[in-house]
Amino acid sequence: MSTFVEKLRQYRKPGYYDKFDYHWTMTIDLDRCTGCEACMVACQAENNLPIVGEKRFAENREIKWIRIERYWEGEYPDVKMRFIPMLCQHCDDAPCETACPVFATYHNQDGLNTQIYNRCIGTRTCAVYCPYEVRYFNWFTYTWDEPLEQQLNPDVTVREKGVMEKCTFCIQRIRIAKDNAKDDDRRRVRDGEVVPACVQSCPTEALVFGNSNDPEAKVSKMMKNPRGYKVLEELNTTPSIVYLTKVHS
Amino acid sequence: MSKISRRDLLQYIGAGGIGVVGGVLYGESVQQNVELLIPQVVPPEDYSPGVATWYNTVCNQCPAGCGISVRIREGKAKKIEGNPVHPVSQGRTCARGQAGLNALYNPDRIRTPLQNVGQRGSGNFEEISWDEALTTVGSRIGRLKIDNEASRVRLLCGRVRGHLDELFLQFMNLLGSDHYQQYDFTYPSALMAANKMSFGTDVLPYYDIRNAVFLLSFGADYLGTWISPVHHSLAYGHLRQGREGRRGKTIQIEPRMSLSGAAADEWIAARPGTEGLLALGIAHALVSEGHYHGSDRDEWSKALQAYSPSLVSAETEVSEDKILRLAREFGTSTASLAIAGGATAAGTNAVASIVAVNALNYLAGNLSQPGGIIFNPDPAFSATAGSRQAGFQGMLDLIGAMKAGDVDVLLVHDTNPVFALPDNVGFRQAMQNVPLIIALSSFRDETTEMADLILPTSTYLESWGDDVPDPGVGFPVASISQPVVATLYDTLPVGDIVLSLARQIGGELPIHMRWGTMEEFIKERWREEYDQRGSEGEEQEFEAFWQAALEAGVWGQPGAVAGDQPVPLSSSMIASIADPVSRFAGDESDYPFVLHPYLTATFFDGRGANLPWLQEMPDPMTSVVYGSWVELNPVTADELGIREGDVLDVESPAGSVRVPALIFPAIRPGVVAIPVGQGHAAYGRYARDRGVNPIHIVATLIDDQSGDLAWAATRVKLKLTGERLQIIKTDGVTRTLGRQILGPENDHA
Amino acid sequence: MFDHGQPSYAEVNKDVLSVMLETGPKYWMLLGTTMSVAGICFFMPWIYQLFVGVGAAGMNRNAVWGSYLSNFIFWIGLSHSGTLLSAVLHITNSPWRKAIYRSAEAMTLFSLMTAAMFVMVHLGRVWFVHWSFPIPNQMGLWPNFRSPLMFDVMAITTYLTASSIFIYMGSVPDFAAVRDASTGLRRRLYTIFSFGWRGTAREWHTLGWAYTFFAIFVIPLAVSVHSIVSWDFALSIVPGLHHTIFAPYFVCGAIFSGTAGIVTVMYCLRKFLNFERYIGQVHLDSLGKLLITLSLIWSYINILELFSSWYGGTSFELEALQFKLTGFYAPLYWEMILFCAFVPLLILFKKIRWSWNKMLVISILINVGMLTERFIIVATSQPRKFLPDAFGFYFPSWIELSITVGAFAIFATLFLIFIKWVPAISIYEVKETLKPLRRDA
Amino acid sequence: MSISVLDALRPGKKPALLGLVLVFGLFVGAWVHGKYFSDRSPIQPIEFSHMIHATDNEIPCQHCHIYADRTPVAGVPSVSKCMGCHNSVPSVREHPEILKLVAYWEKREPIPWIKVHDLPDFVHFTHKRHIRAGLACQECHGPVETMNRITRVATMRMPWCVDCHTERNVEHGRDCWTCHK
Amino acid sequence: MAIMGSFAFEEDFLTAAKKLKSSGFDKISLLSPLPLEEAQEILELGKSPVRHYSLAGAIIGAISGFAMATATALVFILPTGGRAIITVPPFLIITYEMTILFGVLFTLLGFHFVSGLPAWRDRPYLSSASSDRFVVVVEGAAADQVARAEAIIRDAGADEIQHVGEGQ
Repeated sequence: MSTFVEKLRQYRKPGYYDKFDYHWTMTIDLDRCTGCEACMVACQAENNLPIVGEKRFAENREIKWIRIERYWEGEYPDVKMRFIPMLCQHCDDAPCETACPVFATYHNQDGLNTQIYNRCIGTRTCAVYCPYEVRYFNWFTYTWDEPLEQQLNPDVTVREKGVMEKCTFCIQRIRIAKDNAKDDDRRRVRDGEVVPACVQSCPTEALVFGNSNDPEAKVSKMMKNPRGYKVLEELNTTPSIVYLTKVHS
Repeated sequence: MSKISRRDLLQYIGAGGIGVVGGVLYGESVQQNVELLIPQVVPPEDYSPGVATWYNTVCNQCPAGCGISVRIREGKAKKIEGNPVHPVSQGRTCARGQAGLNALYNPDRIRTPLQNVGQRGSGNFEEISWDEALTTVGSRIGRLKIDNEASRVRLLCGRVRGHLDELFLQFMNLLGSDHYQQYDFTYPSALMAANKMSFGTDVLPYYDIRNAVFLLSFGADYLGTWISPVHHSLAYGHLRQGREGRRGKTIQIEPRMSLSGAAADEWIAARPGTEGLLALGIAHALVSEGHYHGSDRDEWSKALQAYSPSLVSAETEVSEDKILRLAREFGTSTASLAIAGGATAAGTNAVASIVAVNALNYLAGNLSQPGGIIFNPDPAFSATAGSRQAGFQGMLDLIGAMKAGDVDVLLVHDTNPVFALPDNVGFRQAMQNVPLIIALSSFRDETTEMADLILPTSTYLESWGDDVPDPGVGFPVASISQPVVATLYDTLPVGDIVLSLARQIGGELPIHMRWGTMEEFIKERWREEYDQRGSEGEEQEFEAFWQAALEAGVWGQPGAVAGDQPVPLSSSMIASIADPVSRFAGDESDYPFVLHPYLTATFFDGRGANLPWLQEMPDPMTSVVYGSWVELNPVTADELGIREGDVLDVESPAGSVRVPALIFPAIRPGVVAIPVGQGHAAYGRYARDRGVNPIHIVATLIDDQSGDLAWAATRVKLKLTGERLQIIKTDGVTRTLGRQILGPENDHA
Repeated sequence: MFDHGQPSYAEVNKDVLSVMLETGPKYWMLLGTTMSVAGICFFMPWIYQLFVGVGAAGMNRNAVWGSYLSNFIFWIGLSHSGTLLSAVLHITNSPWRKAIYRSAEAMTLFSLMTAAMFVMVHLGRVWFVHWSFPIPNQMGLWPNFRSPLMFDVMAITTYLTASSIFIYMGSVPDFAAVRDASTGLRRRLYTIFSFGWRGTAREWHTLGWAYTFFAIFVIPLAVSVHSIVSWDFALSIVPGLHHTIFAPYFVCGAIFSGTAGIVTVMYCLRKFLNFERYIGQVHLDSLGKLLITLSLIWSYINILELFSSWYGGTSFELEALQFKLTGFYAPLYWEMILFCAFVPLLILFKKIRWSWNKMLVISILINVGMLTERFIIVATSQPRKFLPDAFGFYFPSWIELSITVGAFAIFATLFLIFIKWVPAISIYEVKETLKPLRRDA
Repeated sequence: MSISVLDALRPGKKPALLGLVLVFGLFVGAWVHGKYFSDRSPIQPIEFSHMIHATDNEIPCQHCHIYADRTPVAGVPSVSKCMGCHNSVPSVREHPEILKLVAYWEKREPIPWIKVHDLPDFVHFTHKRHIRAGLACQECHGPVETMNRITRVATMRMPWCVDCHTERNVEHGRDCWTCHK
Repeated sequence: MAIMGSFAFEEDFLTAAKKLKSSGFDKISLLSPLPLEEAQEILELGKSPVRHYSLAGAIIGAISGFAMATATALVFILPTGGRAIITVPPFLIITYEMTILFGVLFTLLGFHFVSGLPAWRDRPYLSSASSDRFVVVVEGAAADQVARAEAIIRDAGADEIQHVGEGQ
């Protein structure tokens, strides 16, 4: 009986998890970010993002799991350009997840906001609900001009038309790291073993990724930075990405 | 249900039969396609299916020479990342480096040797065999050699470093032609010349942005395109947030905000062409305000007398206060660094401007200091590649020779002068006078299209080679480039082609160039280097070294020598100070705007335009994809009644291009900017017939001292054509509208 | 009640059944036209879209929802008056309901079906639509009942079931009348359709009770359906959609457009099926008054919505508000206000209220306005959400426009088929409104 | 005069029965197809018998499927591997199936085996983890050592995987991203 | 044996019905083209048991609705959006819809049970009953009572009387 009550309590608990197994988190230091977009191409290469073509771009149908948003401040001559990389925030209270009628997106034990492409039926509700607009829809089945398809990453599936997709924090790399950890008889992945493609490429090291459950992880230390904030925090989506503001001098 | 008639029974059986057949057909239709399981005939040694392996090699997407690691699965390249042990890239890559895969797997690669069968430049090519191609070339060159006319053979290539350069040189020498030239639009000729004047060194110094505290950049887009962007970005990250409690500051001086301008704390749009003057103004203030304490203070103040901040302020339209403030900060910061590049190094005053900037560095006392300019030791090998840079003057000479009929055979490799030279120098027309043009190329760019014979080269990911990054990183480094995948098509690495040609030509060439392949050649050279450096030279040991070097992709002596180069005397520096104000082609009244062409972080000088990932990468500053645009200040646009998307005729004294307008808040009024990179007439499906090439309308003014093309010294006028064109960009509204996006302090509407 | 004198019982049968039993070439031509329009404008583009992907429509990264969803709400809304009105009037025992409710309910059913079609058209991978139904499946994975879309699935399924049952049960005695007036296969079919209905007192009694219960169930159901549709939007946090007023707003708008739709359908029935005798001034008058009331409520809620956006004062809401009122789609917004808030006020004039032609025009204008309203909801809010950099723009493609037009043809086709299969006016209930025949009369 | 639904239904009896027979036939057809014509045991280019190799000659699985315990893919033996043994087995050298093998080898062509166990592209599966977790090959592939022609025993569909993960209490075994990619 | 009498006037029909009822005939069917409250009163039908079906359906629907939402959520635990696995408010909406769905379905079932429809077996009927005739059917009358019933019907003013063989 007590286990029943315990279980019921668990099922009634908001968010369900007591604690994430890993809490994958990213920090993005805007003071380092130069807007060079190396991360965008890295992501495109790693995650088989399609080459959509000029026509689709003109129609605003591009797919970029990570993009750089640009904001101007002031007017000439005191004009400033601010870059902010925008990718799936892997919100713990994600508005998109509840929207899906078929559980194609849900929150897993690693604190990741998942998207199971093969389950998606394409209602696109998640994209509407997402305040960060980081969910991208496959309006068409995209193809690669032969032989460009040879560079497709076999660890990531190629999505067909009618499917929503988004940043996965490079789940395939997390998977490989966990696999290696198991091979070494370690239960846990070490800090720095998982590096998503964008973080890996970032030439200014503005992006840091890791398990924020581990207080020793670099990302946990970065999160303590007083410059840290979360985008659109007032929406209470509790994102997993912490931005560090640009310093004014 | 008493009796069923025979007729009924047949009907039931029929229905059942149809059902069964239908069921079987249904089963057949939902059956998965037959997938085959193809085993290897003989498995390679280190082959593991489903497991990735990494091979280190060198990136060739720009001349920075970053080390890269390529992820290989089942023999196919999947991902390019930085080589973590390589001192230039330190595990990082830029967008262009990543897009190298697009070059390897580009659908528009040349797959077999081709022979032109139509009119030259018409693009009618026919496939031929390697034998045929090499025989044709070999016999032609061989005949010239026998006739002692080998000097009528010319070799023009892009920026080639490492032992490939030596191979080319040897080939041409043995042939008896001293016409081996390199042409690279982005080669910093002015910087080299200025440094030679200021510091007396032929080797580019290492700019230690990483440890700088105050970085003053005169037009150098060090984060996007200048010299070694990935390395500078790493340094920039450290400058900003790498040191506890000490955030470096950067100032960018340029008429149109570049990526580095956006990153800077302050962006100053001085009058175009006066950046060098501004540097002198700052130098004047440095000395006169007493921030310089050297023994030669008086000499400096004398030399800088004419550049008082008030005078400079009037000329540059930068306020005197600002000049004084910059001087103070520059003079008092613990580690100040001034660099120059971009448009500053592309006026008629380029060398003078850079000399002025060098003077700033000298006055701040940062030469051979951490966070300043560190003089590189001699590179590991092949230090002379830069000296073969033709420069603009060299290209004019080549054109002259071609026009005069002095060139019989022109070998072109990895350079695209038809695209990267102004239209009115007539490179393309001059090519018509050359009887035989041979392109050693992977892609059919504009220059390759003009060839009679195309010998397809393998890409850098399929070839052997080595490289010495230029500039170095303060200590001698060499990287090995190795093929990471098997050659995709019937192509050969360029070194192998040269060796084959040598064999084909015969004579003493094959005797001296006895290596079968580039790999053999490189390995032998490395062995020689290894032996020279006083190692035991045992076979076994070199093999181990070679394997280790291959695995690491790089070999060097970290921290061996840094800054032990002599600091040049100030007298030579003082003597080289000249009035650095650029002239402009075109009269201000006829051509009211200064044209500011700029290299883009996406296409560099246009060589990236055939890579779909780069075409689809929004321009970092404007978010535009697929196409060109001309940037205008909002106020200017307002005055002229120009809206975004209005197609303008941008007319210079040298020509005109038709391009849509883009309103850009961070450009000086009176300046219009057009990105370089698009506007290809050939170069594959992704690049072809897209946008315009501003280099084509650049007037052929040259820098007074280096003779290089002053590509930022052209004036233009704008004409509304009445047409409109949608500029494809990913941005919506580029103001935060007071929303909490950029962080608590940064959000003001 | 009867503008042209009271008909006899037998005449009622004859009048109503003749529509079903006698079919002229005009009907076939009309049916042929609507069917081909449906085929060419709706199904062909849709099939094209199925092969190409939803990209055939004009939606994009910033506006992933487009006209398909606005059409969906429109048709759901149109469905609202039929069954709901019929049920409410049944419970409140309003006699004027009886002549019009059958077609009104048919309208409900068919617009609901059309709406369901739009869900299919909207979906990216419609071939997996069964994953959103709670049916046992080999993956052991069920739909997510926490999702507002699942509320929709449940609500619309229930609504479709309940209103089909409602209309069917109400028609059973009339099926018996059809049966008795025909022979051969039709007679046999209608014997089955009418369950062998004889019209005994017990049958009438049971039907009466059951019908009342259906009505009781249907009223809250209809209200819930459109509330739930509004929650698809309101449960998001998108500025311009995240309003608590949305549920009543949608319900009211739905009844509003549905009532206008009934006027249109009444007009057609009267005009083309010669039901002048049964559908008279009293119906028009009552519907007209209802329209005014609904229009006023609708206007009030609209003002309230603007007010709460403005009063909230966040940059998000203000921006959304500003774009709605003055942005690219502002002309559409003001067109909607004109058609839905001001035009219905004309009905206050008896002259207009009593004119069939004028009411037809007004009812169509109202529905044009309501279609616009749905479009504005979709097109103005979600391309302009939180991050200005991701602001975008949405304009429907010709495929969407064609499908929008085709949907009306589908609706018309279904209606045309309906009038040949089901008595368009409830025979027995019309008889109830007649004075009983007396021997001494 | 009278009325009856049954009467009205009567003429439809035969079409209904015919329809029923048709539907029944469909099921029978689908079953027959699944049993006898499916891709579960396709005819291979060479009649390779696991029975002879694994049972009669007692060759362990991983002698040929060498990658199974270290990579995601089990791997089919290379042609050279087959030849390596068969060169030294003179007794069957003249067997027609072996001659086929030799023919492939001499042409330096791979043998186009037909996949029996094929997972769709969106599934992430690794042999390594399963073997290192101590699973016997037979648990998924069935008694391969007794088969002359290989037959797929398990469905290899999602519920089959999930059931096993549930039964064995695999850590996060029911997280979708464990198997989907 | 069954006797059918058809009336043109409602009042005559009701008179006949009343008389037949008071004369002890219990298997009377009163066929009318429209619902007649008086006829239902004569047969003392009172409140219909259909309402029990509706109530039962609603309750079953409510329970099964909530149970379905809960149980399916527990079959495969997939947390979404920081909500609990068993989330009451959304599940109540499902409950609400299922209540109505089952209520309607059960009411339909109730209608069929209570009214005895669909009527498989042959039943005496006049096709004019769906148009403008009111028909009284007396069934199961003993042979000696037939004449009396016929007399009552005729006296009330029936314009047509038929004898129908039962089970025909």
